[in-house]
Amino acid sequence: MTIVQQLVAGLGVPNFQVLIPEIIVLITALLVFVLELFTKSRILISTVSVVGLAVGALSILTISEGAITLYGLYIVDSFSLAFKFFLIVFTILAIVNLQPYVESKKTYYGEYYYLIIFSLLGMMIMVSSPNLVSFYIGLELMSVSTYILVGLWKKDYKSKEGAFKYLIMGGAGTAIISYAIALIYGKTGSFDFARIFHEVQDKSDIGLTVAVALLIVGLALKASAVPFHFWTPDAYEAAPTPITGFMASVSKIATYAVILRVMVEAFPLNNAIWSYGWAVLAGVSMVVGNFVALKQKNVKRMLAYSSIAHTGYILAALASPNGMGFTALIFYSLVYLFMALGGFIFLSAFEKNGNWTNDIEDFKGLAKKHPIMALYMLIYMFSMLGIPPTVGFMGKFGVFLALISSNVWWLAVVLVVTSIVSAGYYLRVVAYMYMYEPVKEGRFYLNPIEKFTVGFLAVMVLVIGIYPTVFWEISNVLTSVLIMNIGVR
Amino acid sequence: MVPYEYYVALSGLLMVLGLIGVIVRKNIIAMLISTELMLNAVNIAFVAFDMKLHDVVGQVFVFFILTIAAAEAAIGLGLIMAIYRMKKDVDVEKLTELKG
Amino acid sequence: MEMLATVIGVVIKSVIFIVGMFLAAAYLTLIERKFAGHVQQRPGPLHVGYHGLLQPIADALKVLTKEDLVPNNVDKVLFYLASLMAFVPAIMILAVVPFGDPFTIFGIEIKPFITDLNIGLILALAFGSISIYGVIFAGWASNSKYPMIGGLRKAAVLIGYEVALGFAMVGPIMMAGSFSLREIVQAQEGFFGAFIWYQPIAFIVILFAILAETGRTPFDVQEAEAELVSGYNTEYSGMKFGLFPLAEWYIGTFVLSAIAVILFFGGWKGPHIFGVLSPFIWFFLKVFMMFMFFLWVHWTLPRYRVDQITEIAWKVMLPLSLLNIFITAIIIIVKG
Amino acid sequence: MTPEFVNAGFPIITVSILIPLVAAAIVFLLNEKFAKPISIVSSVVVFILSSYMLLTYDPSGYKIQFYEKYAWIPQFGISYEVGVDALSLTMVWLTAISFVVAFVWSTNIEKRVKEYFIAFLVLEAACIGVFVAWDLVAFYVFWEVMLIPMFLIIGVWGYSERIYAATKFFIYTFFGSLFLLIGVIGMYIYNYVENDVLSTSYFDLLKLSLHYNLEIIFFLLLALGFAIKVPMWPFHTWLPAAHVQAPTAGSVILAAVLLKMGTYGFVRFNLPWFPEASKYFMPVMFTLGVIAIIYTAMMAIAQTHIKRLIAYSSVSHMGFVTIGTFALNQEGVNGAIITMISHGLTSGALFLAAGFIYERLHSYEMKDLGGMAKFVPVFATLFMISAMASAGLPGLSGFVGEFLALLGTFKVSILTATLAGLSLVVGAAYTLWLYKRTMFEEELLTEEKKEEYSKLKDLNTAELWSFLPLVIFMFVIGIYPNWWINLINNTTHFVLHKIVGG
Amino acid sequence: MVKLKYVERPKLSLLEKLLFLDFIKGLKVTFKNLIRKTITTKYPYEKLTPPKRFRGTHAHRVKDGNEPPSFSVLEKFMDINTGESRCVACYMCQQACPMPSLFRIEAVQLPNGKKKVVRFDMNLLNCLYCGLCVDACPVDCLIMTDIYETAKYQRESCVIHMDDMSERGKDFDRRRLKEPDRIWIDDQERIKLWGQIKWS
Amino acid sequence: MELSVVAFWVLSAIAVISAIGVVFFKNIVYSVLSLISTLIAISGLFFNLGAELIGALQILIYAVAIVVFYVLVISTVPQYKGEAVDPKYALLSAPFGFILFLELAYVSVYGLWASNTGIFSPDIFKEISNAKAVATLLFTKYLFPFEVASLILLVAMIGAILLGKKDIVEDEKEGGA
Repeated sequence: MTIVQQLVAGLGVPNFQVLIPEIIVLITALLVFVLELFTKSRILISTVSVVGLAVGALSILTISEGAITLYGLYIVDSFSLAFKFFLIVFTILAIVNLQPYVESKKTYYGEYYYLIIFSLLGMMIMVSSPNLVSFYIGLELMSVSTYILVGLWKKDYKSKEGAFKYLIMGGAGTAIISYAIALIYGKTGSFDFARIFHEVQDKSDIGLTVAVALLIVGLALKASAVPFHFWTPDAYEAAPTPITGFMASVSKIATYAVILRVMVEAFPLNNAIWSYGWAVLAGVSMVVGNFVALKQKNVKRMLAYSSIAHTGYILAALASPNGMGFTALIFYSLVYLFMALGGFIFLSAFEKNGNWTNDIEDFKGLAKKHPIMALYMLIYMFSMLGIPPTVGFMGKFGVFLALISSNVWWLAVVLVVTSIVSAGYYLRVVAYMYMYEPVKEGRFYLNPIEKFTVGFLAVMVLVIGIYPTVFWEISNVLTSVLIMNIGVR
Repeated sequence: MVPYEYYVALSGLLMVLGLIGVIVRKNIIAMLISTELMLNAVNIAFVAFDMKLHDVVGQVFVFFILTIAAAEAAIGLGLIMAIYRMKKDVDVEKLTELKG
Repeated sequence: MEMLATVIGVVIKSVIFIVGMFLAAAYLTLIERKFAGHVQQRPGPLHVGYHGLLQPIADALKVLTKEDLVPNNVDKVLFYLASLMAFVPAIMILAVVPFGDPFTIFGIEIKPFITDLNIGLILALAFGSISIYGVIFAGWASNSKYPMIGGLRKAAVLIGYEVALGFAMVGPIMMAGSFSLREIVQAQEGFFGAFIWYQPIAFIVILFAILAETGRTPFDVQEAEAELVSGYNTEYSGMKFGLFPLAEWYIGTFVLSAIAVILFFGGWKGPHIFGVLSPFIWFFLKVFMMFMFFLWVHWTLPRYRVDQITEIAWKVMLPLSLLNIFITAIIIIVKG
Repeated sequence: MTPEFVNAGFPIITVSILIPLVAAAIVFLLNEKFAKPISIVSSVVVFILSSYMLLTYDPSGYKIQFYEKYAWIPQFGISYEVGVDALSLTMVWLTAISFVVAFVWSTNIEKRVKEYFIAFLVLEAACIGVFVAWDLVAFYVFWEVMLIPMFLIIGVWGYSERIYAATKFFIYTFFGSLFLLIGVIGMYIYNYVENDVLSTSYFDLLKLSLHYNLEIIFFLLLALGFAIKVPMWPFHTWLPAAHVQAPTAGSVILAAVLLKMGTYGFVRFNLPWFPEASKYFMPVMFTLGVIAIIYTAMMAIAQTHIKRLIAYSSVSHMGFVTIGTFALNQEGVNGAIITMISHGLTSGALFLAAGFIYERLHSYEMKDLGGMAKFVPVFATLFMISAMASAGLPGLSGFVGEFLALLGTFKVSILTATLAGLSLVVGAAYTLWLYKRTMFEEELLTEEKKEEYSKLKDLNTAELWSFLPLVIFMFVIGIYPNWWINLINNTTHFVLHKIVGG
Repeated sequence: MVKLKYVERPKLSLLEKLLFLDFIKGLKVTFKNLIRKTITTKYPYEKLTPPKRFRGTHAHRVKDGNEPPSFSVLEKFMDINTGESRCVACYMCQQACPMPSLFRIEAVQLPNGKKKVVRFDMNLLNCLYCGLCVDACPVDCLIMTDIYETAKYQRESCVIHMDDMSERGKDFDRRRLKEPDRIWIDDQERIKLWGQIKWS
Repeated sequence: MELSVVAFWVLSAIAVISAIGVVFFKNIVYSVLSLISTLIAISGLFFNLGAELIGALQILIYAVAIVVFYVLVISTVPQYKGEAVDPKYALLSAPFGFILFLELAYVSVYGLWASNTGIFSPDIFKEISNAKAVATLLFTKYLFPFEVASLILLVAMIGAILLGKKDIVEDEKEGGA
């Protein structure tokens, strides 16, 4: 038996049953890709993508048993399934709002749809990777699609500039992650999380420390933590607003999930290295994100900085490398989806009207013109600020709990102080909406879909904020799944 | 035989050079080139470890890095062309429409 | 000591190969000129030596002794470097081309190749495509518009056909199961074992690709005299000028013909009617036939437009080669 | 000392929290003109419910009555746990009556009526929730929810510098409450580590015996949150701004209810949870309290803006509450609680008076006023009663509380009590001066002003009905305080049981 | 408006496309030419005689008795002996020439009243061999010969004089006068090489 | 001294010097030229290590396919006239980079790397070629990432075409200077 035969002998047919969601999403992407060549009907394209994704989301519910398939390169467990479900659902919400926006901005490309879906596919691969190879490849599929999405705005220079900055930083991040993977490979001789765990155990030497540090740097770059955040505001401002919403919510959450997965499944016993690293990054992110956001006059940019700050809040949970921290991270990231997407869709709904810009001045008196939409925005703002009964409070509460339970008092204090700073700019938006007279003339046309999306998300923010038990339960279960997965092959 | 560690050290040096390139260069094309340099450095490390480990998975990984380098280069150059068409310049200091 | 022997062996072989290649290239120019002359009912060179046999040497002397003009605003370093960059990779392909099986003479085993890498074909492809830089940089360094356009055209053509060439090579590789050129030759047994019978599509694609890569008519847009004076080498003169056609038209064509022969015509295989030397003779005969075929095509057809050429590359050749891979794969699976 | 839990047959507390919310939803859905009646009716219903509870409350022993508990976030041991003891109940009752007054007064509001009433209704629910919650997270949630409507009330319906004031109010309170949150979570985690009980219930945390240093840390964290809300002396600067800029009803609620939350927190949490720390911090609190009393009283004298004056007087009164609380004896705490009620009534009434003046004369500045008494006699009478109650005239509510608080303080620190007592004189001075500058000094009036004043209308029905309950209860408490003291005595005993024993 | 007429190229059939038949046809043509005999002459060693109507350097016919009738009229006023140039200095050639400075013609009146041409120089550096002067000549004097090697070492040498021209004229007439007027030196050979021209 | 040792030092010297050239050449064309040189040197290092397939692909894909696009873009973009590097960043990053390099070098030389965990010893490489070993893994176990990589390339191709297209920037007539 030659060595090649030995290698091939152990490999059977992969379990395609558990890959149904990915397959459906892939087919949807390709279908849209082909359809886009033949039809000019944008409604058709968006309908096909939404229906495809919806079927994909539903198909997740049919999977009852997890599996490790594709020869150990793909893990389907509750953790990945739950995240996939949320990712798909929120992608659908982003997609349905894309259509009116790009149409009014005259930047229509059918490519938007399948690029988003490809990006989604990358995230799905990323969150269900038990292996650095599939993690890397999924991360790249996501990033590459996103670079294009940012730059894809007809005749808009800013879009190109933002995309380029994003690309350069992202490229450097990719290189750093690759280097980290190389060092880990050299250290353990494997890409597999379980193998890495068995090889490393709690023995950490300088090589592993540097590898993990580089991995953290690279992932922080992708998750836009300070000091690697420079691309974020530019790319967010440059992209079409629903795409920004997609990036700020869906791709970020996927990144957090994969950060959690890598850190917990590959280096659970070396948490002394990474929890401290993430804690420092999170602290700096909170401080810089919030203080810079204070100065912004453009609400979209302000939300971008606020998302940096939220990266800080969410990653702060990793400073407490135990079940509580992971639960807090999962919970906060899941609920952050609602706030972030809602906020950006709100912007997009108004921005598509001719004389409206994202400038804070234009928010004056919005509550008089659109009391209900303004109320939704108020809910988002207070949620991001972390005021109960919105869900943002519950997220911060979990992070507080985790931090204090691990005695990371300094980070808790930083979180508190920066939260108070953040009140400065979130309240400004509310104040401009409610406490000034309108300056912009004319009526806004809001699409019913946009109204529905913003309203639905706002109501969800309130409902989950008041009754977060379900989401806490989900987070708890996911955490336990994650922890049970350690070292299992 | 040269110890494999030397190859890794070399890859570290190239990596640092690439990083410096990304930071200090003012020409946007050169920045993109520097990222390519970084990815290449990684390739050396992978192959060196691979040979040390008597494994070939590292070389398989190099394939993916090649793919991604190609993808990033293609998109980056497309963007550079677009930027150049609009701005008639490739100086990074002129890319200042997004600020704050 | 071992190392010294290896180095010396390689150096000697390299020198033989390079010098031989230079001479061969020089005489290939003569062959081409004769051929072109007769196609046009002219006799070609006649007077230097018997029927112009010394003409290449005279030409070489002329080129070497000519004044080497460097125009004013060129990028000097790149201007000099470009001609070398076009030439060296073309020669380097020879490193992986085997001319026969190893044989023993006077008790010394002689390998008629420099290296036998198991990825020889890829390396050949790689070196072949590096020469593109010579052309582009020549065009860029000249700081003049005709060379620039010529260089860009060449690049466009090369990119297109390099892909088709690479994919077309996959068919024979799949049949032989190796990248090594020697193993590919060994896989072709007998007259009907030659891969030309099984891979006609690949062969046609490769023919087109070689024509395009070496810049021969009908794909010689890079130096379309009517439009671009002389294309990318307009500003060159003297020896620097001489290197370009030498590399492209002669060494390039010759080496690629050799690879095509290895891939499709069984390389040096043939009836043993010339004794020890028969592999060489067969090989060079086949390569020569190939080369003559290219000359024949060159002096027959008119030139395509550059957009037509790239269109053929991407819309015809690439799908054809992919189709070929597909068919080959199916046949291999069916045959088991 | 373990409390008894008397479960409610009918979830009366939950209902009284839900009624305003449901009313808010109805207002949101219906036309603008239904907003006022629905709000008033709902607040009256809540008032009736709270009065019912007050009357049926069993003051013997320490019982948590009308108790309800449902699991909320079981993963963290967080539950929805409400119930009342006497302290809570008085506060709920005060809230209910204040909101009735505020709604009745607000019938003349015209700007963005729907939003106005929705904000107030949500505020009412949150305020009641704060006082009845026995689960710390629930308490915190209500505590924070209250910020949103209050922020909007000040910011949207306030006066010229409303946005600055609203933001300042919000950020100050938010700042304090986040430290409160850290403290609560710290307690919770510590409890989990010590006793292996995952619970945020008040009584579970009460069982915790903390190390002295930890106790001090947690005391400080919680005290910061409460002190800002009270507001105690160095943190009081948001209050004048907020009071001045808020609309009249907003000021009433702010003074009558929101300020009580801080002192409520001190009494409810700091004293029972951190007895040692409370003792330790007693001098500090006394100092701060005395400074608050004297300094702000002085500040009040210097004011020419009547709302600002009343605001400073509030700070001064809350100083009495502080020292009464930290006297750490029965009399002191009783006095503090009675002062809280009384201050709720009097300051509410005073702000209503200020609102009345502004509505009639469109000015808060004393130099524009004077000599009104002759033209608006009914108002002048009611204003006089309120002012006297505020100044601490015996027979009115203010006197009882302050007297008891001083009595308690005397037992502990004569110096503090003396200083605080002396400042009563200053208090009387500014109150009387306020009354004199606005109502009397007829001789300073010009002819045009007289003519203008002669057209003034006295209190209309709504205004009268918003004044009357406050004034009535000032008399009730002032004349027969024993009922209240009996009501709260056992609760006070419970609050102090770790400090004084038993 | 001009209506353009497009002539469609004949479409190739599928078979032709697949087998590159047109391409092979082209190769066939080339190959046929390849094996043909070359038609090149090795010039300095082999020289072709141009056809009679070739327009080479100019020459003068001499008076030899074959003159046209016009000459006999003019002859009376001219002093021309047999064997001398027929030129009557009428300046017609100069008039016809697109490059008038090419000619330098001088004539004198002899004491006997007759006219004598003393100078007939042509600067061939200026000549473009159009042959108009030859057409203009009334006495059939100026002709063009089959001499095509006009290269000289000095510029002065390019000016030809009357005597040389007379000599050349004599020589040309001697060689070619009797020759029939043909397109090529040997039509049979041309037909063999280039094929019969079919006049439609 | 063995041949491979000499080769290592020579090739790495070339690689490093050219990499420095990539970073510090003012003329972007020279930068690209240096990049090509670096890439070829790196490919030589791969051959030296025994990874022939990667070495050849390094030249074929990297040095040719990718860099050609750079060259084409540089040819269409006129020569850049500004400074090569930002002096303040350069001053800052030189010591920083040096320290980083020292650290990485220390790590790579003194790190406890695993060795000989796999089954592909040099003998086996001789038996089945390097290409075969890599291909076997690539097309069996790692087929899934390989397919995803093809998706990445598809996306990148679409993106490059879309972004480079003319109608995505303003029309030449309108915006022309």
